[in-house]
Amino acid sequence: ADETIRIGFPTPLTGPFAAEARDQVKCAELAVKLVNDKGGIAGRKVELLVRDDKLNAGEAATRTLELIEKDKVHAVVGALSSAVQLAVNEVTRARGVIYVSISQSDTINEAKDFSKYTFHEALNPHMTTSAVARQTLKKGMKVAHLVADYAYGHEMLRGFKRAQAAIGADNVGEILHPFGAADYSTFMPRLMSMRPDVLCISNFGRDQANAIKQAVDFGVKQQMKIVVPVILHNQRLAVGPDVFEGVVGGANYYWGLETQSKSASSFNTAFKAANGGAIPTDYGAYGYSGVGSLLAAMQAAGGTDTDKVVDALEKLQYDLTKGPQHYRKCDHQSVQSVLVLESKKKSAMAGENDLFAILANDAGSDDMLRSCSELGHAT
Amino acid sequence: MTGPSSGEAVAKPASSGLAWLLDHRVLLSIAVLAVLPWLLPSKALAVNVLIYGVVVMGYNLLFGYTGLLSFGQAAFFGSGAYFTGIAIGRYGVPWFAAVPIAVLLSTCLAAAIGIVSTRTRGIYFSMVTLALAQLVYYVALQAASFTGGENGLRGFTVDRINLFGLQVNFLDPINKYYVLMAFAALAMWFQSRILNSPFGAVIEAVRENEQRARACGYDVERSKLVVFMLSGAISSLGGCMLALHLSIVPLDILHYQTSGMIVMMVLLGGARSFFGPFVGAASFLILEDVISLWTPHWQIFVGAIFVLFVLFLPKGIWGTLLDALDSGKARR
Amino acid sequence: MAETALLEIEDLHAWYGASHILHGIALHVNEGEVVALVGRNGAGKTTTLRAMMGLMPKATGRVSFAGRELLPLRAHQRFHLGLAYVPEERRIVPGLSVRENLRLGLVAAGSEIEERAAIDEIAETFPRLKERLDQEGVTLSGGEQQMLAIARALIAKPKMILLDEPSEGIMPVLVEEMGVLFRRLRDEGKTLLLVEQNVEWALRLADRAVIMDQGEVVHQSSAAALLADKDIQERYCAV
Amino acid sequence: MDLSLIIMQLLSGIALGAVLVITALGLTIVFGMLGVVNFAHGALFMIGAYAGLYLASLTGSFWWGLLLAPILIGAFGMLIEFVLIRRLYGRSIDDPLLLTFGLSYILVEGVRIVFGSDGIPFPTPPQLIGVLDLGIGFFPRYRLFVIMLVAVVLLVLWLTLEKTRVGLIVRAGARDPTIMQVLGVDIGRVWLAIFGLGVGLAALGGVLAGPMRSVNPEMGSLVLAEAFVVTVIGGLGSIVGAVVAGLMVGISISMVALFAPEMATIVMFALMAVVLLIRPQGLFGVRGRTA
Amino acid sequence: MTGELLRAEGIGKRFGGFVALEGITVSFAAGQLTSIIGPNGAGKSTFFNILSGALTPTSGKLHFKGRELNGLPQHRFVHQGISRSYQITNIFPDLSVHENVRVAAQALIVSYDIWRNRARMVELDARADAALDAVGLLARRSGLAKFLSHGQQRALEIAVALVSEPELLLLDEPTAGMGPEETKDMVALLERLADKRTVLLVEHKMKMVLGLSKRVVVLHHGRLLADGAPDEIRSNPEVRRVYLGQSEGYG
Ligand SMILES: Nc1ncnc2c1ncn2[C@@H]1O[C@H](COP(=O)(O)OP(=O)(O)OP(=O)(O)O)[C@@H](O)[C@H]1O
Ligand SMILES: Nc1ncnc2c1ncn2[C@@H]1O[C@H](COP(=O)(O)OP(=O)(O)OP(=O)(O)O)[C@@H](O)[C@H]1O
Ligand SMILES: [Mg+2]
Ligand SMILES: [Mg+2]
Repeated sequence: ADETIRIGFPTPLTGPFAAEARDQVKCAELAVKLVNDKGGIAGRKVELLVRDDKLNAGEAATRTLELIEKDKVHAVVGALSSAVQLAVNEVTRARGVIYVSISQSDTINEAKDFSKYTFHEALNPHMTTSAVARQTLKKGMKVAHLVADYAYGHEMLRGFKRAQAAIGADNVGEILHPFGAADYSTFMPRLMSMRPDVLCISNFGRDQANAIKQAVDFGVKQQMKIVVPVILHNQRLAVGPDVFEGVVGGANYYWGLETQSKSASSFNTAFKAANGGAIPTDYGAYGYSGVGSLLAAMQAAGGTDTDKVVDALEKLQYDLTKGPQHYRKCDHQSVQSVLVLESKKKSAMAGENDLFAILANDAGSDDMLRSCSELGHAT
Repeated sequence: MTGPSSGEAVAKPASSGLAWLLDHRVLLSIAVLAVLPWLLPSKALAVNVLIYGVVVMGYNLLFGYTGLLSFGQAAFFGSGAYFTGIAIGRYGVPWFAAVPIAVLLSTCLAAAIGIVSTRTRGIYFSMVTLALAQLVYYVALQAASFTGGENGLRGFTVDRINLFGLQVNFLDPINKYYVLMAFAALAMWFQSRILNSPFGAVIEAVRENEQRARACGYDVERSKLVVFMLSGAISSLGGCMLALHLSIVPLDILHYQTSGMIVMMVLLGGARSFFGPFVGAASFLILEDVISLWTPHWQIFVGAIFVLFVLFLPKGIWGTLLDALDSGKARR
Repeated sequence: MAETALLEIEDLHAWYGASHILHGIALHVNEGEVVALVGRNGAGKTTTLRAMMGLMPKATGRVSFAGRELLPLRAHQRFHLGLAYVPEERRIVPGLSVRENLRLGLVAAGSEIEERAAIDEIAETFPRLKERLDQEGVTLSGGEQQMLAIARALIAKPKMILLDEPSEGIMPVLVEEMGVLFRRLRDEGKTLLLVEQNVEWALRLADRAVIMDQGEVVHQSSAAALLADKDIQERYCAV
Repeated sequence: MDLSLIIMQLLSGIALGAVLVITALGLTIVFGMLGVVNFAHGALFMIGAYAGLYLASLTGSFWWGLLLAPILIGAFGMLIEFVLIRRLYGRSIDDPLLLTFGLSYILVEGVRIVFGSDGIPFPTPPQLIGVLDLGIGFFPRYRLFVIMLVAVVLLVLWLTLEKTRVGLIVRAGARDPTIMQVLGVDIGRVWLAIFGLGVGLAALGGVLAGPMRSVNPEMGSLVLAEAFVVTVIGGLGSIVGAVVAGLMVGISISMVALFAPEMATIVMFALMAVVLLIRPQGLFGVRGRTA
Repeated sequence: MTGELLRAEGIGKRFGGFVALEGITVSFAAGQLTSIIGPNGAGKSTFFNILSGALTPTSGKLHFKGRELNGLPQHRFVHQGISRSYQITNIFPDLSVHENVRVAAQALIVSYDIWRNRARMVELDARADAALDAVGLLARRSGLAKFLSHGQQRALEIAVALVSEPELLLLDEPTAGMGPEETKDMVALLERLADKRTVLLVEHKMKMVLGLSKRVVVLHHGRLLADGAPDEIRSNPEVRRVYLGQSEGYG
C-alpha cells in the first residue's frame, strides 16, 4: 500500500520543558524530512503527528490512545519525562505498537516494564553517572550528594554510588531534597559542614538550575567541585555562565562535537539549514536519533509491519549524531557514547553558543550498562 | 454558585416541558451520553468526558449544592484511581471487585480529610482541603513502592473483561466506553437520589445558613462530613474509571492543579445543575483539545474563557441554558 | 410651604432587578422638620431611603437635597452633602470594636472633628455604649446595636438624618429618651426623616407624616391631624 | 551536630521565611480587606520578578528594578481590580477566587509568549554578591539584605494599617463596603489602593526572590501554595499572623532539612494541619470571620 | 397549673470578664405564655441562646421535662422540643419561602436519609403551608426569602420556629419590625399558640406583653429583677424606673 507512514510524537509543548520539546520536534521533523526527500520508505511518505503531552502522564496516555485509535499511527516516538514515557509505554505495550522512548530512565529497561515493542534510545542514569564519575572522581576523594527525592534522583544516586565504590571514593553524606523544591538554601549549611571534595547534584530541569545557583550563592564552589549526572543545555542558559562555570556533567549530545565526529557535523549542518542557523541542543538530538533510528529500521524492513520493524530495530546499527549506536537485544537499550562536558567560564566562551568544553566522549559498549540479568531479563 | 438555582432541586409537578425534563434527568443524561462517542472527535475524548463528568458531578455535590469550595477534590479522584490500580496490579483483585473496594477506601480517605476540614469554614475550608490534598500528593510521591512515585502506577492493564460470561475486549474503545458509561449512569442515579432525598434538603439548608440549620435541629458538622464523603465517593468512582481506561495512574492526578481543573469544569458547565458537570467536562476537554492542536498557548484561552464565565456567565453553560428555558415561568 | 424644602423627591421610581418597587414617589422635607414615613411591611419605605442614599441598583426620577440633584451622585458623595443614614439592619461592622465603629462615622469627615472629643460627646448621649466601648460591636445586644448605629450616624453632625425604624428593639424608657433626643436634634436645626412601625410614637414626634403603600405615597398631612384621625388610629396605631 | 550549624540553619530559615512573609502579606491583606482570595498572586509574584529583571537591565541597576517593579506591577494590580474584580464584590466569595484563578493562567501564558518558557538568569546585584563571614560560617550577603529589607517594609506597613485612619477605613471597608459608602468613604479608591498594595507586595517578593532562583514562568505556582499555607496558619487577614507564620514555616522547613530533608515540603502542610486542628481560624485569625 | 416543663438553676454566662447572666433560677410551667422583659443588654437574648443550646452556660443547669440538657449540642435541643426565633432575622435567603419552612419541619423527622424521595413527603408541604398561613405569608410562598421586606422576613422567622411544633417555643422580639396590622395578627396568633404550648416571649412592646402573658419575668443586668403577674410587674417601682419609664411602654 502507498498509505503514508504515520508516527506519533507526544512531547511537552507546554510547561517547563517547552523549549526542549520544541527542539525535539524540530529535530524529529528534520529526520522525517530527510527520509521523505529521498523518496520515503518503500515509496510511502512519512508523516509526524506531534501532540502536546503537557508533561503529564495522564494527558500523554490519552494523546497516545488517540494517536493509536483515531490516527492509526504505525509507531510512537517521544516523551521527555520518565513518568510520561512509562505511561506511553503502558498504552503502546498493551496494544502492540512500536514505541521508541527518548527520555532518560532506568526503569523502562527493567523486565517489569519491558515490552518487545519498546526501544530506549536515550541514555540512562547508569550510563551517565558512570561516565561522569570516571572523569571527575579519584580514589580517596570525599563525595557528597544532593539528590531529588524521586525515581530519577534515586537512580542517579545509585549510579554514582556504584561508580564511586568502583573508583574508591568516599561517600561523606547524601541529602534528599523534595522534588520540585524552589529553595535549597536550607541544605547548604549541612552540605558545607560535610566538607566534601565533590558535590554531586542529582536532579533535573529547574531543580538543577536552582540548586546550583543557590549552592554558588553560599560559596560552595570555593570549597568543592560541583558535578551533575546530566548537564542541561537550557538550564545552563537559564542561570548564566558565572553560576555554571566549572560544573561538570554528562550529555547525550553537544553541537561542539562536530570537530570530532562526522555524523555530528552533518547533523548540525542539516539542522542549521532547516532552522535558520540555530544549533541543535542535547534534548533536540534525541528527537533526531529516536525518529531516525526508527525510520532506518522501517527502511530495512521495507514497510511498517510491526514484527519486521522490531526485528530490524534489534539488528540495526546506526550512526546519526555522534558515532555508532545499536539497540541491545535483551532490553532494547541503545548502546551509545556518553559525553562529559564542563561548563565554560564566560571569558573563555568563543560565542554565545560556546557553552561547554568536551572532557570525554567514551565510545559506547555493553559494559557501560547494567547486565541483562541484573535487569531481570532472561539471558 | 450565587443566586437561586431555578428548577433544579425538587422537581415540581410536571406542568411544563422543563419540569418534565428535570423529572427524567437521569434517563435523559444517559441518553445524551450514549450518543456522545459518535459526536466527539475521538473515543478517548468521549471516555474522558465520562470520567471527568463523574468526578465533577461528585464535586458539584460539595461545591454547587452544599456551597463548600474545596480545592482538594483531586485527592479522591486520585485515590479512586490508585486504589483500583493497586488492588488489581498488586493484589490481583478482579476489576469488578477492585472498583467498589477503591470507592470504599476513598470514602474512608474522604472521611479522614473531611473530619479535619469540615471543622473549618469559608476560605479556610478551601485552603485546608488544598493543603490536605497536597499532603496526599506528597505521600503518594514518597510511597513509591506502592504507588510508583513520580513515575506513576503501572502494571495493571485490564485488557479483557468478563461481562456475564461474555468475553469483551476492553482495549476496544467502543466497548470500553459503554462499560464505563454504565458506571457513569450509576453515579448519576446515585447523585439524583441524594438530591431528591430529604438529605438533599438538609444540604441546601446548610449551604444557605449554617446557624439557622443548626437551630432547626440539623447536625451541621455531621451533615457536611456526610456530604464530603458522598462527594468523595462519587469522584473516586471517576478515578476508578480512569484507572481502568488508561491502565496507568499518573501522579499528577493528585496535584492541586487537577483540583483546579475540576473547579473550572464545574464552573464552565454550571454549578448546582445536574447535567452541568458533563457539559463542563466536555466543553473544557474539547476546548483544550481543539485549541492545543492549534496553538501551544492554549492556556491563555482557557484562562480567558474562565474569566469571562465568572464575569458574565456565573451559572455556566448549562445553568444559563436552563435559566433561559425557565425564564418567564415562576421560579420555584 | 413657607420654609424651603431641604429635600425634594419627585416621581421617584426604583427597581430590584426586574421588580419595580417604587412607582413615582413624591415627597418633601423642609429644613428643621421631622417627617414620619409610615406604612405596612413591604410598602417600600426602606427602598425609598435606600434610593435617596444611592444604594438601589436602579432608580430614576428627581431627588434634590439642599439644591443638589442626588441621583447622579454616588453614595459617598451624598454623605458629604450632609446626609446620614441609619439602616434598618444596623450594619455594625464585624471585627471592629464599638469605639472603632464610632470612629467610622468620622473617617470621611476629614480632620475637622476631633475624634476623641466627638466620641466622648456621643457617649454622653448613649451611656450604655460608653460602658462597652472596647467590646466587639456585633456582640452587643440588639438594642445596643441600634444605639450604636444611630450614634455612628450622628457623630459627624449631618444636616439631615434618615432613620429606618430606630425604635426597633429598644426598651420603652429608651424609646422615650430617643424621642427627647430627636426633638432636641430638631431644635438644633437638624432635619429628620423617620421611618417607623411604632406609628403612634413617630406621629407624636413628627411635624408631618407620609403614608406609603405598595410603592406609592397614599397620604400626606400634618402629624397631629393624622393622630387625631380615628380611622388612621384604628388602622395604624392600636395594638 | 554543633551549635554553629544550627545557628546557620536558623538563619537560612529566617531568610526563607522573609520571602514567604512578604508574599503571604500581600495575599493576606487583599483577603482580609477585600475578601478576595487572589489566586493570581503567584503569577503576579512571577511577573514582578520578570519586571524587576527587565527594568534592571533597562536601567542597568538592580536597585531601580527593585524600586520600580513593585510600583509598576502594583499599578497593574489596580487595573485588574478596576476592570475585573470590582464587578464581583457582593457576589459569593468564590467568584473572585475563581476569576483570579483563570487570570493566573492568562498571566503565566502571557509571560511565556513574551519571554519564552525557559528560565532567564537574574544576576545578584554586584554589591551583594558573595558571602559574609559570620564567624561561625558563611552566609550570602544577598539573603541578609533580604531579611533586613523585609523587616523595614513590615514596620512601615504595620504602622500605617494599625495606627492611622486609613487603616481603619481599610479594615472596615473590607467587611461592609455599603456602610462605608453611606459614611462618606469612596470605597472604590480604597479597593484600588488595597489591591494595588497587595499586588505590589507580590511583585516585591518576586524581585527579591529573583536573584536567589532563576526566573521562569512557573516560579509563582509553588510560591502561591506556600503563601497560602502561611496565611492560613497565621490567620487570614492578619498581618501579625502572616509574619509569625512565615517565620515559623521558614524555620521549620530549615530545621527539618537538617534531620529529614526530603520532608521539607510536607512539613509545611503538616504544620498547617496541626495548627488548624487546634485553632481552626489560624493563629491570629478571628473566629467566624472566615467567610 | 400543669406540671413544670423547664427549670433553670443558677444559670450564669460570662463573656470574658463581662457577666451577662448570673444566678438565674426560674422555672416555667407547661402550657403558659410567659414574657421576659428587661432593658437592652439585660441578657434576654443570651438567656434564650442558652435555653436553645446556641450557647453553653458558664454555670448552672437546665432541666427540660425532667431531663438535664447540659452538654447537648444545639441541634439536639430541637429534638427535645425546644425551638426558637431570632431577634435578628436568620433565615435561608436563597430558598423559597415555602422551603424555608419545609426544611425546618423536616428536621424532626429525618436528616440523613438518601433513599426516600423528599417530594413525596407531602405531609411536610401541608405543615409548612399551615405555618405560613398562620403568619400571613402564604401568598408569597414560592418567592425567594431574600426578596421579602424586613417585616415579612420577621414573619417568616416565626413560621420557621413554629413549624417544628415545639413544646417550648422561644420567641425573641417576634414583632420587632412588624407594622401595627401585622403585629395585631401576630398577637392573635400568639393567643392561639398559648393555648396549645408553652411560649416564652421577649418583647419591648408593653401593651402586648401585658395583655398576652400570664406571667412576666424581668431581667436586669443579668439578674432576675422581678417575677410575677403582669399587674404586679407594671406597678413594680423598680421595673418602672429601669425599664418602663413614664409612658408605660408604647406599642
Ligand atoms: N433585595 C430585594 N429584591 C427584590 N425585592 C425586594 C428586595 N428587597 C425588598 N424587596 C421588595 O420590595 C418591597 C418593598 O420593600 P421595602 O424593604 O422597601 O419595604 P418596607 O416598607 O421597608 O417594609 P418593612 O416595614 O417590612 O421594612 C417588598 O415587597 C419587598 O418584597
Ligand atoms: N459575645 C459577647 N461578648 C461580649 N459581650 C457580649 C457577647 N454577647 C452579648 N454580650 C453582652 O451581653 C449583654 C446581654 O446581651 P443580650 O443580647 O442578651 O441582651 P438583651 O437582653 O437581649 O438586649 P436587647 O433587648 O437589646 O436585645 C449585652 O450587654 C451584650 O453586650
Ligand atoms: Mg423596611
Ligand atoms: Mg436581645
